Amino acid sequence: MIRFLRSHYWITGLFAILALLLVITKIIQPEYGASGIDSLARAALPFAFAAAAQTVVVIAGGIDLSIASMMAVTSVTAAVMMDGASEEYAIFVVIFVLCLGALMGTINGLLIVLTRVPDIVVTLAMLFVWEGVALMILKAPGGAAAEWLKGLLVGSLSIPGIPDAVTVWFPKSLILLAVCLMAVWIPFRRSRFGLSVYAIGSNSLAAFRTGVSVNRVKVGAYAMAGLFAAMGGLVLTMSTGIGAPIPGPYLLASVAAVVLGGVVLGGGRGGLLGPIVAVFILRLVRTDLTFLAVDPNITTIVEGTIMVVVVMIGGLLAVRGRRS
Amino acid sequence: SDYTIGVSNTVQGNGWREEMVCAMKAQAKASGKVKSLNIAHRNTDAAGQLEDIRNLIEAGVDAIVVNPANPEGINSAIKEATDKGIVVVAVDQAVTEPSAYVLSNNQEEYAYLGAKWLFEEIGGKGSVVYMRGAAGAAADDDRDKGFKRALAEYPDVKVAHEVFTGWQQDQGKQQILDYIATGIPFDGVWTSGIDNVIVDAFVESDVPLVPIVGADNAGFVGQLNSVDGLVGAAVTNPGSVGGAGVTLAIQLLDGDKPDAQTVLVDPQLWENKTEEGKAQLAAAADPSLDPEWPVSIMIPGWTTYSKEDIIACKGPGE
Amino acid sequence: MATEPLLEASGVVKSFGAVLALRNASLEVAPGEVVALMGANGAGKSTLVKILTGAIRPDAGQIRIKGRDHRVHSPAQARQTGLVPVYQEPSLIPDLDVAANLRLSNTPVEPFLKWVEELGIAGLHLDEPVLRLPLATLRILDLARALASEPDVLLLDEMTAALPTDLVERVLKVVRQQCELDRSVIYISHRFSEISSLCDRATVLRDGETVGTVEVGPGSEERIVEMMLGAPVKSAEEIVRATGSALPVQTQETPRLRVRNLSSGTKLSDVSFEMRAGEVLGVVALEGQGQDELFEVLAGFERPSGGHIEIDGRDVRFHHPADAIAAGHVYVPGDRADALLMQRSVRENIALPFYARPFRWGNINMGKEKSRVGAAIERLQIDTRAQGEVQRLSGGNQQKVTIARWIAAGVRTLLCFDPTRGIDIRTKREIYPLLRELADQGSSVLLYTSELEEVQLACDRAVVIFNGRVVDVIDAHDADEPTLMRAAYGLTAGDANAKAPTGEAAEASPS
Amino acid sequence: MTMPAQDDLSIAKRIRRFLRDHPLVPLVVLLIALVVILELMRPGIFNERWIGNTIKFAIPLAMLAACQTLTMLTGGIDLSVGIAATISAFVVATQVAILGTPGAIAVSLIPAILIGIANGIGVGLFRVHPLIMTLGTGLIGTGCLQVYQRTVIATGSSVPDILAWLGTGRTFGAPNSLLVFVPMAALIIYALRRTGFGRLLYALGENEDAARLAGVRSWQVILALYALSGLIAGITGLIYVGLIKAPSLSLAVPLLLPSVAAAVIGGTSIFGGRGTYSGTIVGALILTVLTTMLTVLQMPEGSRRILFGLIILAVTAVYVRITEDS
Ligand SMILES: Nc1ncnc2c1ncn2[C@@H]1O[C@H](COP(=O)(O)OP(=O)(O)OP(=O)(O)O)[C@@H](O)[C@H]1O
Ligand SMILES: Nc1ncnc2c1ncn2[C@@H]1O[C@H](COP(=O)(O)OP(=O)(O)OP(=O)(O)O)[C@@H](O)[C@H]1O
Ligand SMILES: [Mg+2]
Ligand SMILES: [Mg+2]
Repeated sequence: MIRFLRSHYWITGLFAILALLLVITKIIQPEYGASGIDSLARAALPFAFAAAAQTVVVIAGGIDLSIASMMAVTSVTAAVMMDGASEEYAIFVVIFVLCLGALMGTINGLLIVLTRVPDIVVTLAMLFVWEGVALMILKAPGGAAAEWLKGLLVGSLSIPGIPDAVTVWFPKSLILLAVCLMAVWIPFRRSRFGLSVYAIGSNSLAAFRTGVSVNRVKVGAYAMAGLFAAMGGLVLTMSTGIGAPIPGPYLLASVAAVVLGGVVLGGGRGGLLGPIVAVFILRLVRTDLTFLAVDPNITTIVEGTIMVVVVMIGGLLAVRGRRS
Repeated sequence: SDYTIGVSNTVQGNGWREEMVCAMKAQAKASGKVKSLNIAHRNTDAAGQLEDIRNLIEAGVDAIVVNPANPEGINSAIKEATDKGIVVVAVDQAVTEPSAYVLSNNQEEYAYLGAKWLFEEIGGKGSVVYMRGAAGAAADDDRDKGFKRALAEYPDVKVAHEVFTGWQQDQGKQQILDYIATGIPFDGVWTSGIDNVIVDAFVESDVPLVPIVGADNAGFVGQLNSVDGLVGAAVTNPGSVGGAGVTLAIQLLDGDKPDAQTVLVDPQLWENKTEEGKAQLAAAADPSLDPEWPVSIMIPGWTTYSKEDIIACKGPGE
Repeated sequence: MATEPLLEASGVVKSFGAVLALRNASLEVAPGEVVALMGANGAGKSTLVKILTGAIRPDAGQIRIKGRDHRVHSPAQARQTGLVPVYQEPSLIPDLDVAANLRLSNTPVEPFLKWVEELGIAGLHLDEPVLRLPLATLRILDLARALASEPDVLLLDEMTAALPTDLVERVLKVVRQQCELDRSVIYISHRFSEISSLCDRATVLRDGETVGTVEVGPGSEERIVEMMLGAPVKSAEEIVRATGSALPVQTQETPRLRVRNLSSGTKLSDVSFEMRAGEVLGVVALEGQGQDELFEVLAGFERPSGGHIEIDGRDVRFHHPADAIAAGHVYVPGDRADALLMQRSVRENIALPFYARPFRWGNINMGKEKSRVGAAIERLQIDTRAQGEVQRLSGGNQQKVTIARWIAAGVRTLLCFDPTRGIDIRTKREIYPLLRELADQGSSVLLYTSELEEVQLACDRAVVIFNGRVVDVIDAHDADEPTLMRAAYGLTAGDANAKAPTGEAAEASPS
Repeated sequence: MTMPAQDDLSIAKRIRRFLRDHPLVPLVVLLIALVVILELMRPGIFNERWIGNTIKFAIPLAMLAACQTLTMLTGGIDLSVGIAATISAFVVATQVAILGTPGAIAVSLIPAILIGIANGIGVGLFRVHPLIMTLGTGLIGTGCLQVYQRTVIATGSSVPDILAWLGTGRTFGAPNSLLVFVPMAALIIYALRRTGFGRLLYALGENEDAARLAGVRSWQVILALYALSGLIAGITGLIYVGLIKAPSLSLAVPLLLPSVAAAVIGGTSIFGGRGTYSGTIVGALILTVLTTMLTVLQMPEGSRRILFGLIILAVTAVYVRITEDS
């Protein structure tokens, strides 16, 4: 246990901050309860998927600036396809859109591998390309989402045998998030592919010499990021009921969450849990500031300060850790 | 009575939106009925606005005034709010959720009015430069409908060039300068509110001015009054609609229901050709305002604050 | 030839941009044979190994394995055909633990652990992140991993360069076992002692071309050297002054450097010694006995956890290498990649310390810089034909750049950590006299070397460190290899039944 | 190592080597090609007025891209320059009525430099990743600007004449902003080539450990670097507000991504250690011409953006091919 805490001190610290924030929230707003958790989880959803997408590529030693644009493409595609279609048809839409996301990610990855242009430049260019594609699909916000899909995010599951008083604390959106992430992440971590992603991020030359197909793994990592981005896009359509072609603020948020979550920019180190907890922390900070009716401009300052200070403390701890 | 009113806005750092927020604060203070104003003001999308509205619901506000990111995307949160008895007023842009009250600027009419004036001005034929807002934005789409409606009425008018400024001054200026440099003649410019830099571009390039349609931003109104040879029209698009939204919310909380769920604030057009228009422009001009702020800082019948109030930009308790 | 060669390469050509690394390389290995691949720094040995194992693709050439033509596209494919390399640089993934690294390369764990044990690393945890392991352990793990896949041909590229003597012995033993199983080994090393005790034949590369193959035996050494260098070289004795003419001992003078009870973390405890002006002081230690920490503390990289450093009788404290440099202590690390800007020119690399301090950030006097740098290049005889980027220089010349920098900047105390690691014999024989010359001009040199024979060639005295303490100080006269070796194992001359067994020394290295 | 004899080389190889050793040449060729394409698309556009406008708009971009080039040389990046420039622009426009032009200009540069110093402290002393640090200070700067804006609504704003003259005026047909830009660019190019500071930037970007070993205290260099970056951003804001003449709260923010793109197109490595400012200047010109090309091209906005992205990618891909070894 102690060994776990020491090697996972960053995650432990994040959970502690989250717990502290929840306590603070309860103090500021004594009525804060299950419905607050529900709103928190729903707000966190798109950010969490964006962060997951970014996490994969950052672990692989890259960075993807086109995540928010890919989310826009998948969101509008889903909304356009579901507009006027039957409820059952939406299942195919979901599958199609997930494939589309993986395809876009694959294209990003292939371009990086084939052009040998640095990741950050390729994905910067693709940010414009995917944004353009979203605009071609839908000129202005519109489309629709199937009712059952929208319903997936609302309320909580009632599980027989467990009293509602308990399940209400685990809203559907939180469960959806956990299920989607784990369905991809757990097999990923167990697979040789997952190992290879960490390997190329850690030292691509050594990975190559160990027999890892560096290029294929890299493309795979970007494809996975595309898949997560598609989930994020779907969630956007599910929560708003429409698709909007303008990318939301998910790019910088995903980078911030990844770094706050203890994933090292440069690759090889980190996991998914940290960034997800970081997303919840950032959302909860905003909630608290709204509760406190703080001047909205101060809110921006506070968010920036938190980001900088947490990472600074992390840096200090890391320096200390290396000394001792 | 002491109300708590929540505000949700999704564009930060734009003069129009800043004026809207200041109008909300000034009106809340002037009304004397608002205890505190809880403002969520940032750059985000509809999903982010859903989050803000839900946070406001959790914060226990009595009413929410929103400038919606788009007409449909935030319906679910609005419904949640109204189900809890919270009054929701959408300003600037309509929403399709029926339980919300709407007090919006009529964007389609805004574009139609200005475009029609422009096409008349160039004699019903010729070509115009069509400088739109941000691609993919709901307001831009509404305005496009109005512009296209006017265009359909003047079959001899052609769009020489259509471009998105993204509602950014620098982009608009570079785009018009580039187009002027091509040397292709055109007869007029319709802008979606990025207007004063367009006039500057003509003046700096030393090319003859053509008729220009803009919004009632302080900078452009000043130019309509002062720039030699500039023929143009300002279409009102008051940011102070935010203040009106607060008034409507307070009325609703007080139990006064308006006749209709939706009130459209119809735009006016002030041209610097007619005496009447000149007088309106002269009266409206206000060089002390930020050039990006609309000069119509008050809406008679809806707002009760003074100019000092809105400029002070202080809400209740500040 | 009686048996069909297991591996046969001929006419291999490879260029990196303007650099023609291999122009016509060939190599032949029969089953059960150990073939040495010899050549000066930059001759193309590593490049050939990489081509044979699919890590890079040749521009031209033929590779036959067991008599069949082969195109090796990737290291994974090479492994399948039985060719398994241990490259010159560690190839384990730093951020993964050992177990994950094994899984990644599909290496069976049981045999791997058996080999690790056999090679003398005890107490390895499979869940240890590779990042935390010392270099020597990494090399051994690389080898154990290669052995565990039971290769037909094992390619070892300077496997022993960074290993302490005890581990080298184990490696040699294991390699010999391989041949007994009719497996072949291609062995690269700059150490003739290893070649003569291990190899059957030596294939010599010069400037990317195979110039011949020599049966290893008595007297073959001189022939190999001649082939490697293309011209006869002076022998060690000719260039190094006789050790007998050591500096007159000046005990009364204040020492240049006095270290008292120095300790750092768990690795270095209570080290004391003195170094005089004009002296080359050797440091002898097995792997991981605290010598790394000693140099890091003296160079200002780490703060000591206790003890004193005195320079010319004055107590000093270093918070940053800049402090040490200001006090005249300059450091030449063992890994030249740590000290060089590989993509910058020779000139910029040498001039780097000139501009370190803020008041020197301004205009560069190009003429003055050129003459200072030029003088240092001249003095060290750096081959600057490819001076555009340091990475295009051969390893030996790169090493000279790391020293030239401090000669240009002016040096009082030079801390050299294994400066001849992986360096060919000619360059080595240029570096010893250079260090001597510096000392003769009044500088002091602290020299750690992993090759014990160097101590007598270059040093006046040697301090021996064992388990974080100084266990002996030996005069160069008496510092023959057996003496040093005994001392390095913690067995002082007069104390034959000392307590420290060899196992403990090996154990001390990981952790 | 062996150098093949000169006459072994085919013409193609020689051209390749020449291009590799003179990476500016392919960039300039590319720029000229873009201009030619533009002229073919819209005959007559290549005139004195257009050239003047292009230079005017390329200058602020190239100046912000200078911040990216300098920080990228050390392996960093500065995402706060967009807001730092905007703050300077906004402050100068709102303070000119109170402090007079010289005073307002002096005061307006302070926040930009402060942001730079904050970045330098975070990156240099606390070892925060530059991406996060500058993102954070950018957010903080945005908030502060909004708060400040509330306090000066009543003051109104105006662009000082000297800045308008610099930003929009011309002398003998040449944009006046060249008066600021040319000396600044010359200074940066000189600093990178012929000063100790420049050498240290390359050194830190390539191998920080090696620099440390040579006695460089990297935090000093980083702090000075980011402060300098802030200062350049501030000056850019002043020029830009003179050019646009509308001090909005997001004036220079749209220049941020293009400034990164300009540096990268100009051959600066995002990983540090490689790049020149002259390349960045050509990169900024290429981007500006590209923007014009897409403005002039009549096509739906969606395809316009797709084309923009693809051209950036193609340009860098070609450039990487040409300049890389082997
Ligand atoms: N990290 C690296 N360092 C050096 N060279 C590399 C590296 N990664 C890839 N390469 C080079 O790129 C080439 C292709 O690499 P890789 O094996 O990953 O591609 P691939 O398409 O999966 O190949 P294949 O399927 O044929 O095995 C290799 O031949 C190698 O020379
Ligand atoms: N990736 C590369 N890019 C450019 N040049 C290279 C590259 N790899 C090797 N070289 C050059 O090719 C030549 C042969 O290098 P190689 O590493 O094979 O030498 P070596 O014989 O192993 O030397 P050493 O004994 O120092 O290890 C050298 O001149 C080296 O500088
Ligand atoms: Mg492969
Ligand atoms: Mg080698």
